[in-house]
Amino acid sequence: MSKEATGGLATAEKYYQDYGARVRELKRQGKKIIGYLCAYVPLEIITAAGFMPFRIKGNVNEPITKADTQMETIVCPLVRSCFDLSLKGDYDFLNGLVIPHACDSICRTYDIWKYTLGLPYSHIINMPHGTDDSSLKFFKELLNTFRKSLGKFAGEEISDDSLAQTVKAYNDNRAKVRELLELRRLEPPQISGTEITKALVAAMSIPVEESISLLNSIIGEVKQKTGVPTKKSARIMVVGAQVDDAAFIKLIEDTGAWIVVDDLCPGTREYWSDVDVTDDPIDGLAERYLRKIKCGRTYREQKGTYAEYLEDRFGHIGQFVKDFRVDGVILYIYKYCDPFGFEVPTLKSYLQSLETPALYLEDQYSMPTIARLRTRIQAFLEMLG
Amino acid sequence: MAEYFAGIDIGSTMTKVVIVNEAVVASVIVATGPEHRKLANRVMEEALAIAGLDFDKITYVVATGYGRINVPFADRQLTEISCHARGVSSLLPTVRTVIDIGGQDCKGIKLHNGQVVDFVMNDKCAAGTGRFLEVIAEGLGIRLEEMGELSLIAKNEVSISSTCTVFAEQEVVTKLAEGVPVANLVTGVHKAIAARIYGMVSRLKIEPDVAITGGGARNIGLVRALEPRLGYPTMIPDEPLLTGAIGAALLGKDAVRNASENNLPLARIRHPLQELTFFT
Amino acid sequence: MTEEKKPEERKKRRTATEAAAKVASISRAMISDALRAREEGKKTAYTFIYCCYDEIVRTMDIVPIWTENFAGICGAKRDAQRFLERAEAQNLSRSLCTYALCGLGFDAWREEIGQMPPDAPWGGQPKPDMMLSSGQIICDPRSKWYQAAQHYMPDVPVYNIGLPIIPYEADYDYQEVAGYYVRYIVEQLRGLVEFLEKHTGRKMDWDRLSEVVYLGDRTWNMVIEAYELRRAIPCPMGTGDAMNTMVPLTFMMGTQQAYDFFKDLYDELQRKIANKEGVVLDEKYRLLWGGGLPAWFALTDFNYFESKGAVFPAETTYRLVEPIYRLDLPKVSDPIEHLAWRWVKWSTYWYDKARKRPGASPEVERLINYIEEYNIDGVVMHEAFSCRSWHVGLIWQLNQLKKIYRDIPTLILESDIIDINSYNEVDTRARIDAFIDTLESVKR
Amino acid sequence: MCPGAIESSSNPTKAVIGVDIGSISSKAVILSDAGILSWAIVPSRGNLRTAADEVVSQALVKASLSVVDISHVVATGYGAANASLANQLANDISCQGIGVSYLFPSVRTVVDIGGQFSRAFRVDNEGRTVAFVLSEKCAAGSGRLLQVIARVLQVDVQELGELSLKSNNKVDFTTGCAVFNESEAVSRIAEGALKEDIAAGVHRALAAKIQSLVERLGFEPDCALVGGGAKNIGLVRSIEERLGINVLIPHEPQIVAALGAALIAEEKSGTKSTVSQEKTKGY
Repeated sequence: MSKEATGGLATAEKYYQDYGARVRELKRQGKKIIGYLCAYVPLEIITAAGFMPFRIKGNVNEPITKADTQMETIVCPLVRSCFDLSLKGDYDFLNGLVIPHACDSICRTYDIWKYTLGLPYSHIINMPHGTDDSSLKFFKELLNTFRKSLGKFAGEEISDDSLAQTVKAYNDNRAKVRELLELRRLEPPQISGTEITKALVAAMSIPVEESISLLNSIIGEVKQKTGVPTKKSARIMVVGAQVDDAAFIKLIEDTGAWIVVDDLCPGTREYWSDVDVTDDPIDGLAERYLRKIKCGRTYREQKGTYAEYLEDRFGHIGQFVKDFRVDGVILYIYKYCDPFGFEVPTLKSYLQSLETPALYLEDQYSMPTIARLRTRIQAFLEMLG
Repeated sequence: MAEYFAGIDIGSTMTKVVIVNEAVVASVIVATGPEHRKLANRVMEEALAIAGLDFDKITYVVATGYGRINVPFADRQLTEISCHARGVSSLLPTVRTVIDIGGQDCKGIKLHNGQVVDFVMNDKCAAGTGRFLEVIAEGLGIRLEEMGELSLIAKNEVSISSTCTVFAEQEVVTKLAEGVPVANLVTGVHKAIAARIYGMVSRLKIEPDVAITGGGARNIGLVRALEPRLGYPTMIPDEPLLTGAIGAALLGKDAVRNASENNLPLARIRHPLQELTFFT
Repeated sequence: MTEEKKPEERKKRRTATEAAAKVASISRAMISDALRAREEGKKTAYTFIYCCYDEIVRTMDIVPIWTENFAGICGAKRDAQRFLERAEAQNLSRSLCTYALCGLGFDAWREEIGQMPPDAPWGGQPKPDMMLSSGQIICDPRSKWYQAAQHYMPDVPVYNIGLPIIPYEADYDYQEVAGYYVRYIVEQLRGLVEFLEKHTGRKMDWDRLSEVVYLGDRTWNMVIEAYELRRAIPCPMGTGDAMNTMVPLTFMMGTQQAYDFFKDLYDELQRKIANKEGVVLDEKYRLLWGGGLPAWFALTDFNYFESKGAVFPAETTYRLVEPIYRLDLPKVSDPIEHLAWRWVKWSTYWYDKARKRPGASPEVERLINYIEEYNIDGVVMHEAFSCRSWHVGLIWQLNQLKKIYRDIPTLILESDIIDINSYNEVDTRARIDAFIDTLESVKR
Repeated sequence: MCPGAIESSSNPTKAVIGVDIGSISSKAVILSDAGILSWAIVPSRGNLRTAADEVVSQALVKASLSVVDISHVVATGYGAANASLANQLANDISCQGIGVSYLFPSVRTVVDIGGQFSRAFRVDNEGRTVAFVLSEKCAAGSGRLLQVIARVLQVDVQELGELSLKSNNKVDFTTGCAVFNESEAVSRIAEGALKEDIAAGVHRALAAKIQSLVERLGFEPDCALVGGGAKNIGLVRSIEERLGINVLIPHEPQIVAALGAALIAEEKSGTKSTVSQEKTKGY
């Protein structure tokens, strides 16, 4: 393919700017495209069924207009933006839509998506909140229902072998992403948060094997880069829901900070844990998607003391702060986001206990609202000194 | 010979400049027009004229405020947060909580021995800002300056339920039509905005002493409405509008001293003070 | 809205039925029960409505503290703002569920000062011994609220019960999956029983549970038998009253008192129908409250509708039961299994009907059925900005209703469940006036 | 219209008044069997009661009539209660509908861009409202946004329309809050954006909201635009662009509700207007 020639970062930039370009090509070649929202859809199953999974993303530069005729404005602005773009034809290549039980904003709008877009296939993976054994068992049943239903749509059942293959492929892909993210441990980090976001967004829009080679070429390219000595800057971690647009990340880096790690989608939340290879592939998938991904949407039962409970919920963030030598954390929460919004006081005090300064920002996923955050971010950096 | 430092604070509604050496030697306050760059030069020149100085006598210029990026002749841009903090800690050293009520936004700043340890700034809407008062004043057909005094003569206050500035205006207009005395309405408005401001600022653990800066500090009615909620009396600088500009000038002074003491290179991106056109 | 100011009491809403008029005292008594529980040596639990565990909690003699109810009371008394502000001061966004914000603001305040906040509505909400949250596809705050409350009460244990609802899908029928949904819910409910036994030190009396569940079933029947009398013309009871009778329906299920309440309501409505007693003297328009929780601080808006000759014979809101005999539940001896089936069957009640009508969803199908059964002239909904659970999809439902059924007049009111800052009486009543005019011209 | 023409046709037998007391401005229309005798618009300036009296007396003077010549008065608009001499009140959406279809019988969809809200409604052939949608409770969807922005640009709100037509590089406005749109405009200007581009951007943002209103309502031709916003050519153009239609605009779009009120008054007082649609078209 032509993209190796142009270099990884350039290709990522291309796919980021013209999001879905690769999918349109594949569509022309007769590939069926299944759109999905959020990190909780097991892509392994969609790919094993012979479909191309495509992450529906928003666009902070596109004013939300059409969506308002069907969807209340009290919905998460990211979901509204995604739906708005779909109505405007940006994703007119979809053959189906799969959404997980992630949050109210996604699930309560499912009917609107389903009937308005009128796609041949749609399915909601009604995953439980809980992570206890009976919840896990239930989740496996749900995944089998999904597997069956998607197989029906594909015209043939999804075999264990093909699942085993895709499980491996996506694990390899995650490993590659981790390798890329690790490049930011260094001082100075070898790759900017903006570049990372664009790379990961591009990766969401191309087949997994292409994603692996894209990531490979990016890593190679970045490692060769004779790092221009940048002046020492604050090392920032961003925590939030889905940040699929580089605008906010860029805003932070333009104020002269480095984003060295995140707890975001796409980001560590989505790529830090793998699927175990199990006799019944569904076992490994269920375990990973329900228990290993740590997200506000999931209710993790309290075992032991409250302090241990906080460790279980937020320990990974504390670990990142330590490993990536984070100076300050920015909590970037969308308006109307119940799963993340309710965690702010607890998470803020958890970070306080680590003596890590935190800045809580609420945003509405639009360029003007993001631009208004600049002063707060600069002040935060001035505060970190 | 004395060194001079300038601070320029371009706010959404007002632009302020101060020149300091050991004390403030000149200060200018003008309304912010649409053309920030022109304005920045003009007010700087005014201030220099008052101080009887040439621009090259100014050792260091720090720009702050909403329009800080539009001050080409500044050596450095810093946020209002840092500048208000610095300004207050020099004017009112005992202060630990600063509430700045500006035209387009409102901030709460937490200080520990002069250093910013935490801050909040209103995001969602204009309901907690000076703009709110302006819009309401318009609706009531009175001058903004009158509001403070007016509210003090109120017999009983009316509660304004709408948070949205524009709808609050509508609400006020209706109540006015129902014959509610202006004074009572204004008091209600002050209560409403005080509630919004408190709601935000109380995210910081409020500690005494508390200072109020910015245009809002000039509104005695608003200050009176805020104090019972804060639970502390408030301190107000003599010229609350200048706090940010003074802080900016002082931060410039700090930077220069710090550089010379530890003989570090001093970042000075100084452009000549010249008339710039709107589009440059 | 200010702390030092006494809450401005709302104007009393005129109720049409004696039953509804009784509710204020009933609901006040519930709060005092909770406040007395500790000295009476009873265990208390924070609880949500519509969580399938009412009968279990009652059988275990646990005093439920309905946190949504308390928030609603704060709203109705127009005294929620100070608690919402407290929540905001905790870095909780004002765009989140305001029930939860009000409750969390109250909890944070109570725990901070070690006693009830000043002038707490109806004596306030005591610290519970445990919190029973729930993971459902319809409402995130149900699993986040109590978890967030632990930040202020880390010593209070939470049990989060998984209560999935089968999605209405085109690619498979709900019957195919009902089996494993029920199995899961049963395991979750058993887990709850274990949790309650552990924290009360008491054992579950299974025979008693069966009796309480049976009482609950009979109450389910009685509720709908009473509500369906509202089909009468003139209509003897409107949605305004139903926003009171929701108290025994949602907070007292599994108690004799709830059953008796609806028995009395049934008799009262029979009497009214016999004497042709309507909510309004001259009934002009029959409206369906088609979605959305009410603005608790503005229930008098229902009286405003009535002043225009408009009455609400039916609502979808809080009509959380169906007669058991319509659910064709499998015969099971285990009360827990019965509860699980009741949950699954109720939540899929409209699915089969919806399938038969192209373009319908269960929600839309339900609207169409009520429109016909209660011969409705127009549909009114309320969009509460802070609650995604019940207030997203309303616009679409109305669009779809007009598309697949008929172009019936509709109105969406906008404010919130308890945040009065979102409410504008002038605007609301202007909308109602215009809607009434529309009904008039359409009727002609 | 040309009041001269009316005056010449001798002093009318019985006249009626319709008044529309809005939060921003108040309007009055005097109607007789000879058609529209006069109208007046005054800013409400906070005191609706004075505005109501003021606008009526102005209209009376223009029609050279006195109160005694008036048989019936209908008041509408959200300050309607303040019209002291009103015999009856009417809902302003209904008045808008009646007023519009009196002027344009072919109209089925009416878009009203008022000072505080925008709304769209469908009327039947007799001007009766059969469906309506109101803008979200956010001033970003109302004419208020235009006033707010006009202030920032330091131009008269009337000039905003013409100004925006000069733009060939619209600025994007995506935020809801009108006041934040204002601060957005301020910073855009600070960044050197052209006034016309900002004006055009605001019109586009508002037009987008109007479009979603109309789509929620369900569009039916013809479409008329009324309310203060209809006077803004820039806004009208971008709405036409978005809806892909031409809209009808009354010569004096602000007085339509008052006219509707007057027509109701006429019906009540029994002096049904004999004036032909053609004649009123000229107005």
